[in-house]
Amino acid sequence: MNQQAEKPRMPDEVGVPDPFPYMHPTLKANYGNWDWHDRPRPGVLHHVSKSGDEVWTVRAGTQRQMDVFTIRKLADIGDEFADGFVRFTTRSNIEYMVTDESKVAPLIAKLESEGFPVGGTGASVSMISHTQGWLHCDIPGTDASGVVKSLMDVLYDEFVQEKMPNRVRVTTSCCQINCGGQGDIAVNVQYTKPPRINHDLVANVCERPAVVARCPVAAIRPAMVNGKPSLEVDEKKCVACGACYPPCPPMQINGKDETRIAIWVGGKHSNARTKPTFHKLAVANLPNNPPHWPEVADIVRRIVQTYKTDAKHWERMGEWIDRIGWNRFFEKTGLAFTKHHLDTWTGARKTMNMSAHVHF
Amino acid sequence: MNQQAEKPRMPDEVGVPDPFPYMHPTLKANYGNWDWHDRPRPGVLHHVSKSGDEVWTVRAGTQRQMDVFTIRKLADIGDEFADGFVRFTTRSNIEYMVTDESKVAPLIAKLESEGFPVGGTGASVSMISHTQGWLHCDIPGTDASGVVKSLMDVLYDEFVQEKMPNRVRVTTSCCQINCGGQGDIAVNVQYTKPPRINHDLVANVCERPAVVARCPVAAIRPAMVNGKPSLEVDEKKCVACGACYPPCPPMQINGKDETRIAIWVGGKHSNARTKPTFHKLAVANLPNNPPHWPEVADIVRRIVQTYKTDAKHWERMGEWIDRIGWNRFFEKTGLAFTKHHLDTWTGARKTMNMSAHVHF
Amino acid sequence: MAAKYPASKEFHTLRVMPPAGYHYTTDLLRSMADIWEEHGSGLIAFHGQSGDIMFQGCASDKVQPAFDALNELGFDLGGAGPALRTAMSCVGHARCEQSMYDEVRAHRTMINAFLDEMHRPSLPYKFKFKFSGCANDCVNAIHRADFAVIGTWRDDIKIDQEKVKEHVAKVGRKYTIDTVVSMCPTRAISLNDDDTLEIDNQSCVRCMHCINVMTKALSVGDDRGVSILIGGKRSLKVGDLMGTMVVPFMKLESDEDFEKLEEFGSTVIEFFADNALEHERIGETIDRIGLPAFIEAVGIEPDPNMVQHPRTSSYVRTDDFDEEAAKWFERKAAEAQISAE
Amino acid sequence: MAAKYPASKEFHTLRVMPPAGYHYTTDLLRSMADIWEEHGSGLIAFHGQSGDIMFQGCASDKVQPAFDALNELGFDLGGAGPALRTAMSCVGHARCEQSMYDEVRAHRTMINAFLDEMHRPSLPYKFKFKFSGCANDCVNAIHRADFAVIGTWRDDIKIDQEKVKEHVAKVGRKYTIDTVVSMCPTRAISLNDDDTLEIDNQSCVRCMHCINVMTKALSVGDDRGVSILIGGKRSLKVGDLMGTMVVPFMKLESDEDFEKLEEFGSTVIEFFADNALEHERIGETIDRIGLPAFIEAVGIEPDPNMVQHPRTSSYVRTDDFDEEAAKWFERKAAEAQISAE
Ligand code: SRM
Ligand code: SRM
Ligand code: SRM
Ligand code: SRM
Ligand code: SF4
Ligand code: SF4
Ligand code: SF4
Ligand code: SF4
Ligand code: SF4
Ligand code: SF4
Ligand code: SF4
Ligand code: SF4
Repeated sequence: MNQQAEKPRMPDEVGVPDPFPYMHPTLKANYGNWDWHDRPRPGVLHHVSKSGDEVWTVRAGTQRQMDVFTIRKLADIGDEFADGFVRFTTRSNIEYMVTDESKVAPLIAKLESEGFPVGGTGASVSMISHTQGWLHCDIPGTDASGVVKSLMDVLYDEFVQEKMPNRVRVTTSCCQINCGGQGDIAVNVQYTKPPRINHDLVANVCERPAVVARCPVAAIRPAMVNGKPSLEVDEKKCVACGACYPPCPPMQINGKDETRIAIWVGGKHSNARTKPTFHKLAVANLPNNPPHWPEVADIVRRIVQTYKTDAKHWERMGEWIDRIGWNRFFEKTGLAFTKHHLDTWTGARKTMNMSAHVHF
Repeated sequence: MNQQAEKPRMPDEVGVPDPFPYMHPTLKANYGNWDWHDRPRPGVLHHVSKSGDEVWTVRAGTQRQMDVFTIRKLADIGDEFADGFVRFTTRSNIEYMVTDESKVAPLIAKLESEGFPVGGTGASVSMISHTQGWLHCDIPGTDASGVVKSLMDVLYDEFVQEKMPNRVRVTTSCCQINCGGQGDIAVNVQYTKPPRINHDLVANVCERPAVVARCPVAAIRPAMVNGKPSLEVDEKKCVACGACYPPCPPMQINGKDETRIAIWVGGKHSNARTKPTFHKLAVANLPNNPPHWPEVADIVRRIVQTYKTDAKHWERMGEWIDRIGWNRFFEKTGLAFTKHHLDTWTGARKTMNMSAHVHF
Repeated sequence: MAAKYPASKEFHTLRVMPPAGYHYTTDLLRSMADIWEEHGSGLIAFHGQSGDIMFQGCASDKVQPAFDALNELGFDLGGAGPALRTAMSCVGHARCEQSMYDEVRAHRTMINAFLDEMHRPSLPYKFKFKFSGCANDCVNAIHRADFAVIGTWRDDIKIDQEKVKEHVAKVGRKYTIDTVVSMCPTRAISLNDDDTLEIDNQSCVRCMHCINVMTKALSVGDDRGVSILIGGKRSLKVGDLMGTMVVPFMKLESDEDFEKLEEFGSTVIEFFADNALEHERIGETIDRIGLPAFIEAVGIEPDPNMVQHPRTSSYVRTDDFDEEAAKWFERKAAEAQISAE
Repeated sequence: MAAKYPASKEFHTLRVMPPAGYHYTTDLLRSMADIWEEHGSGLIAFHGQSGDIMFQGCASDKVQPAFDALNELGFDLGGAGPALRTAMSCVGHARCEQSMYDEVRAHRTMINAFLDEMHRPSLPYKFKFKFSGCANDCVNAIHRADFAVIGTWRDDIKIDQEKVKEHVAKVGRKYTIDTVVSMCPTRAISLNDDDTLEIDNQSCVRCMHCINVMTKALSVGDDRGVSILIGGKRSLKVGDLMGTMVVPFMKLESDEDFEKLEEFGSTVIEFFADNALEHERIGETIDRIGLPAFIEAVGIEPDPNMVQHPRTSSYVRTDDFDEEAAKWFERKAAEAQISAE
C-alpha cells in the first residue's frame, strides 16, 4: 500500500442520493402524474395514473431493525414475486410495487407464509413507530422493539384488516425525551421519582452548569456532598422528567421500580378535518413489565376496541373523544379521571373548559 | 328632634330586593312555565306559556344614563300605552310587556314619536354597552356615552331592523381596564406612549410599592427625581397599558395625543355553536376625535356592512371570520394586517396557526 | 379641576341593587326619580355594567339622606372596592322558555347571604356572581363574573318531530342542514331522509343552538340543574380570563339544593379571602396554584368536564396515581348504586 | 456494563441517508446487507425516526471501512448532535395523486446545499427539515421538523359532478352529509338537492378531507405551491411544540422557485445559528423573541395565515401602527398590479 494509498480516502459528500435509479419504472414514468387510488383489499393499494398506467402496492409489516438474513429474504421475495423494486413507508412497513395484478395474490401468500403480515393500509392499526429502547440507546427506561412486539401481537388482527373508523397510529417511547411523534395512542415512559444521585461520579462525569440548565423547573443546585462537588435536587419541585439524566448519567432516573408506563390518546399529525393535536393523558403509573407488558397491552386493546365500536367513520381517536366528551371516554374504557389529568404546566389555562359546554 | 331621633337611622340591609311586587302579573303567573317565542316584527317579542298565556314585549333604546324627566316620560308611556310594568335589559334597553296585542302598534308609535327607537331584538345591532367616560370616572382616556351616540347614529337602521346574520353586540371602553365585556365589535381606548410622570406629585399622592406591583411588565422602579422620591419607567419595556395610572394619577397616560382608539372584532359571550371567545385586534391608532369620532364610526360601519353581506345566517362575527379566514376579513374591510396583529403576550404561541390550514 | 368646575368637587355615585331581573313598576321609577331630584343631580343609570342602579352625582352631605329615602323604599347599596359586588341575573324564568333554574332565587340567595362581604369589604380584591338561565349566557356570566351559574340539563333534548317537519317544509332541507346540522359543534344532529331529526345526546354539549333555531320543535330536557364556572375577569395585569368549569352539574330545585349552592359560595369566598394576594382575582389565584390544588381546597372531585382535554405535558409527579384512580372508581361505584336504587 | 457485556464496549451506529422517498432495488438491499455483515453486527434499521438507514453496532475500527464501502455505493452519513439532521420526504409525486410539488427535488436541494452544517456541526442545537406533498402530512413534518414544507393550492378544488353523483348514489345522502358536509372544518361544502356538491373555496382551508373521501370526484387545484411552518419539536424542557405558519404560499415549480426555497432555508439556518441559545431549538427562540421579531429577521411580511386569530391582548405599543399599515397597503397595491398584468 503506497504512501498515497495510506492517505485516508476522501469521502464523496454525496448527501441525499437520487432515488430515481432505485424507483419502480412505472412510478418513475408517472412521477407527479397520478390520478386516483383505491384499495382492492386490506394491505393492497391500487393507483391509476392520468396516462392510464396502474400499479398495485402490497404493504407488509417488518421489524424495522432487521438482521441481514431477513433483509435478503425480503429482497428475494421482491425478485421472485414482485418486480424487484421495493420501498419502505414512514412507519417502516415494506411495500412491493407490481404492475401485473395477477402477481398480487401469490405475493401476499408468500409474504404471509414467511411471517410478514400484509396490511397497515387505510383504516387499520398500522405499524407502531418506535425508537431504540434496550437495543442501542444509553438512557432508556424501558425497551422499544419488545413493547412493539407484545402490542402488535394483541393488535395483529387490526393490522391485517381495515375495520377501524379511521387510521390508528400507535407510537412508543423509551424515555421522556420521546423520540417518536404524537399518536392516536402513545405508550410512553413516565418516571415517577426524583433522580437517585450517585454523588461519587457527578464531579468527573458531568458538566454541572449544563445539567442545572436542563431542568425545566430549576430544581437542581450545585452542592458539596461527602466532600465532593455534586448536585442536589429540590424534591418538592422535581417533576421526574429525566432531562438531567442524558447529560449526567449519575442522575439515575430510570430505576426499575421508578420507571412506569403512561398511555396517552388523541394525538394527530394530519390536518384533515382538524388541526394537528398533541396526545393527552389517559392513564399513568402502569407497571414496566417486560417481556410482555400485559397490563399495558390490555389497556391498549380496550381503548382500540372502544374506539372501534363507538367512533363514526373518518373520526380519528382524538376527534371521536372531542365529540363524545372525555367523561364518556373514561366511562367506556373503564379508566379513571384523576387530578393528574388536570394540566399544571405553562399554558394550563388553555386546556381548561372555558365554556358551558358539558357532556353527560 | 329629641336625642333618640338624632341617633343616625340604622339601615335595613335588604340586599337584593324581591322583584315579584314589580313584575308584570302575566310574567309572575307563568314564572318558569314559558313554552316558545317568536318575533312578529323587529323590536317585538311574543312569548307563549305552557298554559297558553301570551305576552308581547316591545323593546326600545334608552340613553342608559338618564335624567329624571326622561325617566318620568318612560313611566308615563308605561301607564298610558302599556300595562304599567317595565323592565330593563342587560344592554339597558327598556321593555314594555302587554298582554293585549292591539296595544303593541300604538305603543311603538308613541315610543318612536318620543325619540325612543323600537328594535334591538333578534339579529339586530343592539344597544352599545358602555361605561362612564367623561361622565363620572376619574381615569378615562375618552368619553363613553358620546362615542355611543355617534356610533348609534351610524347604526340606527340596523337597530330598528333584524337584517344582520346574527346578533351584533358592540361595546366600548374609555380606558384599557375595559369595564365592558367582549364584543362582536369593541371600540376601546389604546394608549400609545409610556406615562408622562409628574414627579412633583408622586411622593405625596401615590403608594409607590402598590404602583410598582401593578405593572404587567415590571417596567416601573422607585427613583429619586429632582430630589423627590418618585418613580421611573423603562420605556423599552412599557406597553402603555395604563395600569399604573388609577393608583397613581401623576403617571399621566391619557394625554390627548397619546390616547388613541383601537377596534377589536369577534368577541362572543354565548356558548351557542362555539365556545365564548375574546375579541381580536382589527385596527389600532385611530384618532380619539370627539364629539363624533368620524374615523372610528366609518370603520365600524364598514365592518358591520361587510359582515351583513358576507356572513351566513346564524354566524356571529367571530364565527364568520373563522370560516372565511382573517386575510379575507382584512381584504373585504380594507383594513391592514400588521406585525402588531401578531400576539406577543404570554400564551402567544396558542394564537399562532399550528397547522397547514390556510385561506386564500 | 375642582376649581374650574366646582360642582365636580363632590359628585358621588350611589350604587343601588335593583330588583333581580330589572323589573319595575312605573310608580317605582317615579319614586326613584323624585328621591334623586331632591338629593342628587337627577341623573340615574339603568344600569351599571355590574348591574347597579347608579344614582350619579350628589354632594357628600346628601349621600345619607338619599340613601335613607331609597332604603325606606326597600332598596340597599351595592358593592364597590375590594368587596363582594352587585350581581346580575337574566330575565330567565320570568319570560324565557330556555330558562332552567329560578335565577331570582339563586341571585337573592347568594348575595343576601354575604351582605357582610359587600357592605364591610375585607376581601383581597373584588368578587362577582352572575346568573344565566342557559348557555346563551345573556348576562355574560362566564367572562364577567368570578362565580358564574349557568342553567343546563342532563337528559335528552325533547323533539316534537311534527314541528321539525313543519320547520323543514317551511325553510327547506338545504337551509336546515346548513343552519342546524352543520352548525352543531359536535355533529350530534342528523337529518333523516324523512325530514325528521336524530340527536345523539351522548355527543350534545348543551350549547343551545339547535333549540334557539327551532324553538317550537326542540326544547331543553327535564333533568335540569346548573353548571358553575370560576375565574372570569377583564384585562388588568394578566389579560382577559374566562371562568373555567368547576361544577359541571348540580341540581337547583329544592331548598336543600339552594342551601348547598350557598354553602359552596361561602367555601369559595372563604378560599379567596384566605389565599388570594392583594389585588389578585380568584382566576389569577387558580392560575398561580393550579386547578387541582383549587378544587381540592374547595372540596370538588376532578371531573372530565373541567377540561377541553387532559394534560399534554408529561412533566408531573404521578407516583400517587393509583390512589387517585381508586377515589374515582369508588365514586363511580357509589353513583351507580344510587342510580340503581 | 462494558465488563459484563464486552461487545457493548464499542457498538456504534452509522446513520446513513437513504434515497429520498425510501426507494430501493432488491440489489441495493443486498449490497447494504453484505457490507454490514462484513463490517458490523448485521443489524440494519429501515429507518430511524429521523429518516436514516441505521447500520447498528460496529467496533470503532470498523467505522471507516464500513463508511467507505457505503460511500462507494453512493451513500453518505446523516446528521447527529447539534447539527443539520437527516430529512424525510413522503412517497408523494412517485405514487400519490394528492402530491402538489416535487418532494424529492425539494428534499435533495435543501439537504445537499447545507451538508457543511450536517457533517461539520456548529449549530446551537439540532435542526430538521421534513417534506410532505399535502396537508395529510405523511412524514409528520409540522411537529417533527424545525422547517416543514407542506404542499397546498390557491385556486379552487376541482369537482367532477358526475363522479360526485355516483358517490352519493353508492353511499347515500345521509352518509355523504355525515362524512363530508358535516366534517368540513369550515362548513365550506353544501350538498345540493340534486346530489351535486357546492364548495365555497373562499372558506376552504385546504385540509384534504373531502378529497381523501371522494378521491375520484374531487381533486386539488392547479395553482399549486408550498406552505412553510417553523418550530416543531418534541417535549424536552418546554414541552411539545408544533411548527407555526411562516410562509403561507410560495410557488415551487421552476428553478428560480427552488433557488428561492434554498435561499430562505439558508436565511433561517443563519438566523438560528446567530440567535439561538445553547440547546435551544428554533421554536423556543421564536417563543422567546416573539414571532414579529423573527419574521422581520428572516425578511417575511406579516400575513393573516400566520395566526389562528390576531392578538387578544391590548398590551402592546402601537404608536407606529400607521407606518406598518402603509406597508401592507403598498404590498397589496403591488400584488393587485401584478395580477392585473
Ligand atoms: C406510504 C405512506 C407515505 C410514505 O411516504 O411512506 C402513506 C401513504 C398514503 N397515505 Fe398517509 N402515508 C403514510 C404515513 C402517514 C402518516 C405518518 C405516520 O403514520 O407516522 C400520517 C399522519 C398520521 C397522523 O395524523 O398522526 C398519514 C396520514 C394520512 C391521511 C390523513 C388521515 C386522517 O384523516 O387524519 C390520509 C388521508 C386518507 O386516509 O385517505 C393519508 C393517505 C395516504 C394515501 C392514501 C395517499 C395516496 O393517495 O396514495 C397513501 C396510501 C396509504 C394507505 O395506507 O392507504 N395519509 N399517513 C405512509 C404509510 C405509513 C404506514 O406504513 O402505515
Ligand atoms: C332581554 C335579554 C336578557 C335580559 O335579562 O335582559 C335577552 C333576552 C333574550 N335572549 Fe339574549 N338577551 C339579552 C342579552 C344577551 C347577551 C348579553 C349582552 O348582549 O351583553 C347575550 C350574549 C351576547 C354575546 O354572545 O356576546 C345574549 C345571547 C343570546 C343568544 C345567543 C346568540 C348566539 O347565537 O350567539 C340567544 C339565542 C338566539 O339568538 O335565539 C339569545 C336569545 C334570547 C331570547 C330569544 C331568549 C327567549 O327565548 O326569550 C330572549 C329574547 C331576545 C331577543 O332579542 O330576541 N340571547 N343575549 C337581554 C337583551 C339585551 C338587549 O337589549 O339587546
Ligand atoms: C361604573 C362602571 C362602568 C359603568 O358605567 O357601568 C365601572 C366603573 C369603574 N370601574 Fe369597572 N365598572 C363597572 C363594571 C365593571 C365590569 C363589568 C361587570 O362587572 O360585569 C368589569 C369587568 C369584569 C371584572 O370584574 O373584571 C369591570 C372591571 C374593572 C376593573 C378590572 C378588574 C380586573 O381584574 O381586570 C377595574 C380596575 C380595578 O378594580 O382596580 C375597574 C375599576 C373601575 C373604576 C373604579 C375605575 C378606577 O379604578 O378608578 C371605575 C369607577 C367609575 C366611577 O367612579 O363611576 N373595573 N368593571 C361599572 C360598575 C357599575 C355598577 O356597579 O353596576
Ligand atoms: C435513533 C433515534 C430513535 C430511533 O430508534 O429511530 C433517536 C435516538 C436518540 N435521540 Fe432522538 N432519536 C431519533 C429521532 C428523534 C425524533 C424524530 C424525528 O426526527 O422526526 C425526535 C423528535 C423531533 C425533535 O427533533 O424534537 C427526537 C428527539 C430527541 C430529543 C429532544 C429534542 C427536543 O428539543 O425536544 C433528544 C434530546 C437531545 O437532543 O438532547 C434526542 C436524543 C436522542 C439520543 C441521542 C439520546 C441521548 O440524548 O442520549 C438517542 C440516541 C440513541 C442511540 O444512540 O441510538 N432525540 N429524536 C432516532 C434517530 C434515527 C435517525 O437518525 O433516523
Ligand atoms: S426515546 Fe429516549 S431512550 Fe428512547 S431512543 Fe429516544 S432518547 Fe433514547
Ligand atoms: S428529573 Fe427533571 S425536574 Fe427532576 S431534577 Fe431532573 S431535570 Fe429537574
Ligand atoms: S373603562 Fe376605564 S375609564 Fe371607563 S369606566 Fe371603566 S375604569 Fe373608568
Ligand atoms: S403604562 Fe403599563 S406597562 Fe407602562 S409603566 Fe404603566 S403599568 Fe407598566
Ligand atoms: S340566558 Fe338563557 S334563560 Fe336567560 S334570558 Fe338568555 S336565553 Fe333565556
Ligand atoms: S344543543 Fe348544541 S350541541 Fe346539543 S345538539 Fe343542539 S346544536 Fe348540537
Ligand atoms: S403527504 Fe399527501 S402527497 Fe404525501 S404521501 Fe401523504 S397523501 Fe400523498
Ligand atoms: S379541503 Fe377540507 S376545508 Fe376544503 S372543502 Fe374539503 S373538507 Fe372543507
